[in-house]
Amino acid sequence: MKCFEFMGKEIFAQFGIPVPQGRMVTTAEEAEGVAAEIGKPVVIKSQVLSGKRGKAGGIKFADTPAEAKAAAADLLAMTVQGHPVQRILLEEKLKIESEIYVAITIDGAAKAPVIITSAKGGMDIEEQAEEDIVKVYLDVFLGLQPFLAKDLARRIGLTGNLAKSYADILEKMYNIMVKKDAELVEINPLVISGDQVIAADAKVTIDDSALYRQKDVPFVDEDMTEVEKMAKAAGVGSFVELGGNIAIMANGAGITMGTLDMVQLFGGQPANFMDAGGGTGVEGTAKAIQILLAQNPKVIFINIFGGITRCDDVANALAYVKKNIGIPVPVVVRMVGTNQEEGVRILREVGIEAYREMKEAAQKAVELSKAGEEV
Amino acid sequence: MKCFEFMGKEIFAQFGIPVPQGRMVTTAEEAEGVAAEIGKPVVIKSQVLSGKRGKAGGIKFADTPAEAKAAAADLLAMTVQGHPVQRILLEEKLKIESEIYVAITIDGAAKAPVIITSAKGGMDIEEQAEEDIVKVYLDVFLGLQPFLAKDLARRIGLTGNLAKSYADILEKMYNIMVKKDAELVEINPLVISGDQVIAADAKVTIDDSALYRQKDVPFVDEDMTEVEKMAKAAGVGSFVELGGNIAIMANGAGITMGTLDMVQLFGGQPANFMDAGGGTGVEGTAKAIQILLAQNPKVIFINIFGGITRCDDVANALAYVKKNIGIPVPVVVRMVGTNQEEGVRILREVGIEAYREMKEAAQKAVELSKAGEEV
Amino acid sequence: MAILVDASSKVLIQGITGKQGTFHLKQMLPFGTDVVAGVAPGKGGGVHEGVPLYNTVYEACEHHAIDATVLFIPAAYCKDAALEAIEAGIKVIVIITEHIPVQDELIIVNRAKLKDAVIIGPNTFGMASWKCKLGILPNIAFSPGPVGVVARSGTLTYEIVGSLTNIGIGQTSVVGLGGDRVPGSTFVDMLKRFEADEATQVVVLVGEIGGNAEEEAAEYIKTMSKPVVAYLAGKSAPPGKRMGHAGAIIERGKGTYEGKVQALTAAGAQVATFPYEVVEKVQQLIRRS
Amino acid sequence: MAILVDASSKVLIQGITGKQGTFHLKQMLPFGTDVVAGVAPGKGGGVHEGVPLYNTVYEACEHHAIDATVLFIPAAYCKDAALEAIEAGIKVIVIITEHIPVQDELIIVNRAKLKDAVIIGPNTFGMASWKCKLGILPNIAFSPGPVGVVARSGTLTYEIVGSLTNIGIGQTSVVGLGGDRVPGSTFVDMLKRFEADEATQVVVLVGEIGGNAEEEAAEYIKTMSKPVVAYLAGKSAPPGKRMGHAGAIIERGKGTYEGKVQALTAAGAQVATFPYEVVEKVQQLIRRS
Repeated sequence: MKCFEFMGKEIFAQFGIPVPQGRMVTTAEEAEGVAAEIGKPVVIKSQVLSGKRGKAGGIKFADTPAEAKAAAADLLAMTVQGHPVQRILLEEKLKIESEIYVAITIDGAAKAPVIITSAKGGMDIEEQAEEDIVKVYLDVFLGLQPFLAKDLARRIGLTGNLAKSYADILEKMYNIMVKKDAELVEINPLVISGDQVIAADAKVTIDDSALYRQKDVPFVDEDMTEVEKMAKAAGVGSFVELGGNIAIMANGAGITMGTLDMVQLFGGQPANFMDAGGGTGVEGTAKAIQILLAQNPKVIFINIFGGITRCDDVANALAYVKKNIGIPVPVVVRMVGTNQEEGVRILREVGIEAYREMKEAAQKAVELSKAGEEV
Repeated sequence: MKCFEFMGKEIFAQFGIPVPQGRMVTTAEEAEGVAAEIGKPVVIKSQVLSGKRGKAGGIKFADTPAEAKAAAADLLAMTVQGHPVQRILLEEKLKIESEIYVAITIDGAAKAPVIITSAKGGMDIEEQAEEDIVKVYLDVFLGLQPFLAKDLARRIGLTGNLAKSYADILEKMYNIMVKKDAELVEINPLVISGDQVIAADAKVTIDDSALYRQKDVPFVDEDMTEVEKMAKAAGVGSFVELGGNIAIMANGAGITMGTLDMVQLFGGQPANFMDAGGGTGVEGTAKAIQILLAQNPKVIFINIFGGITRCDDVANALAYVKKNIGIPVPVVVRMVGTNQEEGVRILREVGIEAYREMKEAAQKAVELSKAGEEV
Repeated sequence: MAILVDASSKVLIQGITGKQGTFHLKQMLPFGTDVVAGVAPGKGGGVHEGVPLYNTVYEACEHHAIDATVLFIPAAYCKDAALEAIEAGIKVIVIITEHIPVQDELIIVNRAKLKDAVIIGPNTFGMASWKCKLGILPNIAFSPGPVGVVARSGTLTYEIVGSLTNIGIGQTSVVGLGGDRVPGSTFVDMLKRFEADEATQVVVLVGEIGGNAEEEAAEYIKTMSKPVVAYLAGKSAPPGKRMGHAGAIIERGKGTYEGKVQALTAAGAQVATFPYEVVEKVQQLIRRS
Repeated sequence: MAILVDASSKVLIQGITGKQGTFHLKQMLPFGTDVVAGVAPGKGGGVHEGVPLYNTVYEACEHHAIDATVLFIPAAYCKDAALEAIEAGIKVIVIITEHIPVQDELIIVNRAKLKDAVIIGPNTFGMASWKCKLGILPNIAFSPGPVGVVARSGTLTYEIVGSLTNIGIGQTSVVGLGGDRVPGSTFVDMLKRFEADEATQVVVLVGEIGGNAEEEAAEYIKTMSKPVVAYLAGKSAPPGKRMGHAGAIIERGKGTYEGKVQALTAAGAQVATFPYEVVEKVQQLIRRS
């Protein structure tokens, strides 16, 4: 779960990482007040999860409270990548001498936390040459020891008090990773301003699987579509809207991906990725089908290889939705595995014929999605 | 540094280990008040560092506040192993169903923390048969994981909620060891009372070398003699009073022990162990000599193998003390190593002849210590 | 023959009395798995579906020589259960559970490495060899034979293994690496074992976009004597939700469908576009040999 | 010949510009030690007594192949400095510092074990071989020759080694294990090296009461081909009194003077009652061979 910048900075402040003086507000009037409080030129940053906020015009500057109010009003009227700006962060404008990049994340292939840092931080970090980027893997049982933080300071050319402050920030970032179950703690830029090192930005991503033990971090769902929010509320395991017209449900991430791939290779356009998971039961599956319907697709394609998932459960769910809610579009079902015969029988009763082969089913679904397009 | 029981229990309470309801007091009147507060039969325990407090009569019971007052007065008039009882701990009397022994300490040979536990706790734990004692070494990088705590509960025969409480206490004891730099965390007995597991005693020893980072633990010096306290205040590295009449100073624990051994083998009685350390300088050495004098010995024996320690520093210190404070007893010095010639010259000026060989010097010191005994 | 475990392996189940544990125990037993013990805290001394129960893994290990364990344990308790199995000296540890916090996975996986234990998973269907299934692969999918299968995802594997079985081509072992960020075992780990396993003639690799496990596998495939057929899911997936710049810096353009296909093809593997093509390619290779 | 280090070893000093570091650097250089680099945070790029300075151990290792390091670092920072040396891959690490918290020692010593680094100390005079002194043994005490010396305490060793040198009996290596509760190396570790070292003819072991290091040593001495002369300090120590060295606490009757003498004698070692007897016994053994 990605945190907004202001949330990340709250966590930073909690762990003792220096952040600019500032506050998050939701109205232009509040912005004016906070600017007056700060009493210096300010930067006003729209709080959205997109990484390209700066280039999209989501950051403004103001020298006076009145200017801040106007800039805040502009930002609060903006939409960044489809999301209306609802929150803005006002902060003192820093005197930037140089910008450092620093991040801690987890490298699955290396099975280790990794620190990535560069003396050349800022907007174009991804385009930096390999030799300008320092990458160090950590031993999870040793953690980030002070000596390594100090050596990283040396490797990006810091000395004296700046090196000490940087090393200290690095240790605190590591603590955030461990204590807040963060998958990513990124500061870009980490700003050098006089003899101070300050986090001008904050990207913190909390491990979704650990949210249950990070209850004090507010939940953020801004990067989800309305249907995705519905799916989440309905407890559907994994759902992403893709914009096509074939609503797809399968059980298992791999087979779902494989189904999408096949549909696309046959010329169809998947409306979504939905891994309905294993052993969801009748009620859960019925909810999942309703999420499919909420996308107003031209056809629904259900691909089940029954393992933990029982074919009769899926069939009963379909029958239930068809009878009680209604399914206004064609449904293509491929169904094999656990309790297959029973499932096929139930479907037949409500007028749905099940396929055995994934290929044929996928071809049929694509065909139906194109019906009426151009005959 | 050994903590008093009441200090150990304060640490336990801080870390969430259940302890009996109670409070430490220093007067019989306070004891009466606390007994009334508790409102139940109480146990009154003298707070001394000796392990044999129970057998020495340092623990009493009382059913009423008046009885508690009387018992407290008795205890506060007692002396346990040379130390007057200055503090007593009043606690609710537990209904004891069984007593468990559990301790975490550090095994230097195994280079690991070790947990020692037994279903047969209580006064005679040291006499328990080996097979009744469970001993498990921990990996310092893994710490004490819950599964191990639970398995130890099983191994000493606990089940259900008692097993859970015990495992929980064990994890907290481990946390105390790590977070409070404890060399020893011992509960004997850990009492089973109904469905509760309660620490009826608390022995916590803080690593002397880590006291600098455990500032919130009050300093305890009750097991030190007056001269030992003087030595500590004067910053003399390592000093233990032994009761003989030859005051000994050497530099380095090994050679100090070797000197004591030699003196004893030749029939002498060392007054003390004093490792004056290396490179202490003139002032520090002069202070150390005054500590030797404070013991009123019959002879002073100084054995220096100069490495970091400079012989001229030791000689100047002796000369200074002799001139300014006076040394009313004979001084035997053995002196070799760094700046030896200069040291010997300085000593000669104040009328002290230095030996080269440890053996001869030790024999001379013993001889002088017996002067006038029986000619 | 098989890799990691075979019909003689003694198997423990942790969390054996739970809903999932019970359900899959009832599938594992008829498959032929020699489940010798189960762990269920507080139920030690009892018996569940004919299997003796113990309170802790250590206790189970006092009574049985255990070769492998399967964890049906809720995510929040998996770290402790897996560490217990590792410290008790069990060398094959299958973690079915999904949604284990990644910090926990790091600890499990690195501790296992230190103690020479193989972790299969987390978030996997487990694995199966002839008469020894550790996990939740449907029994009907598996049949004994000459094909080694290693996969990142589950149901897609059932699809492919089931199809192989349907046309009479059996498997030596089928292994699911699991879909998590920090998998205990990699393609390379398992390819090495299949290469060394005499009974395995052809290896099927079922991969996915993202990460660089397939690219690493390709490097090893170059050195293999046995043919490899690969299928990769995710060709149509939109570019992933990235882990900030850090993710992009780590991956630097790696992990795409095209990149993986290219690496595997260059290494000599046959890459199927559809799952059913895997079966066709394997059939040809078996016939040829 | 020698153990652990010899005249060709490249040596680093951590904390080289401090008072202790500077003093002992000035002793180590005339001894013949090849001190190639020093670490002094913030002073990197400078030179101290002719030795180039670096800000971190990693930086020093970028410029020099380092065989051994000596730490003159305040106790509170020793854990970090020692871990840095271990992680940088240095294989012989001498920690002179005393009063390091025992929790820190546990981490240092166990990490070193994992990374195959030898820790000498903490709380030691260090060690010396011909033209390579790591630590604070007085230069005049050492001379080259056929006796290997391993000891728990410092000045007592100077006494014994100095006496050997005075009568013309030199040493292959002199090693101080240190007086702390959790020593990095044990008697057995060093006895094994002396046994394997061709130049060593006789081994001197200087022990103490407390702990069971001498008893373990006795077990190994049984298997040694070379004669061992032992001296043990603490015969006169009263039970349970702390004698500065944490090791000298007598616990549960174990670690007594008598027990240790018995174990060593039974193993075939000659045990001297006085330090000067060690020299006599070694002299006899050298003459005999």
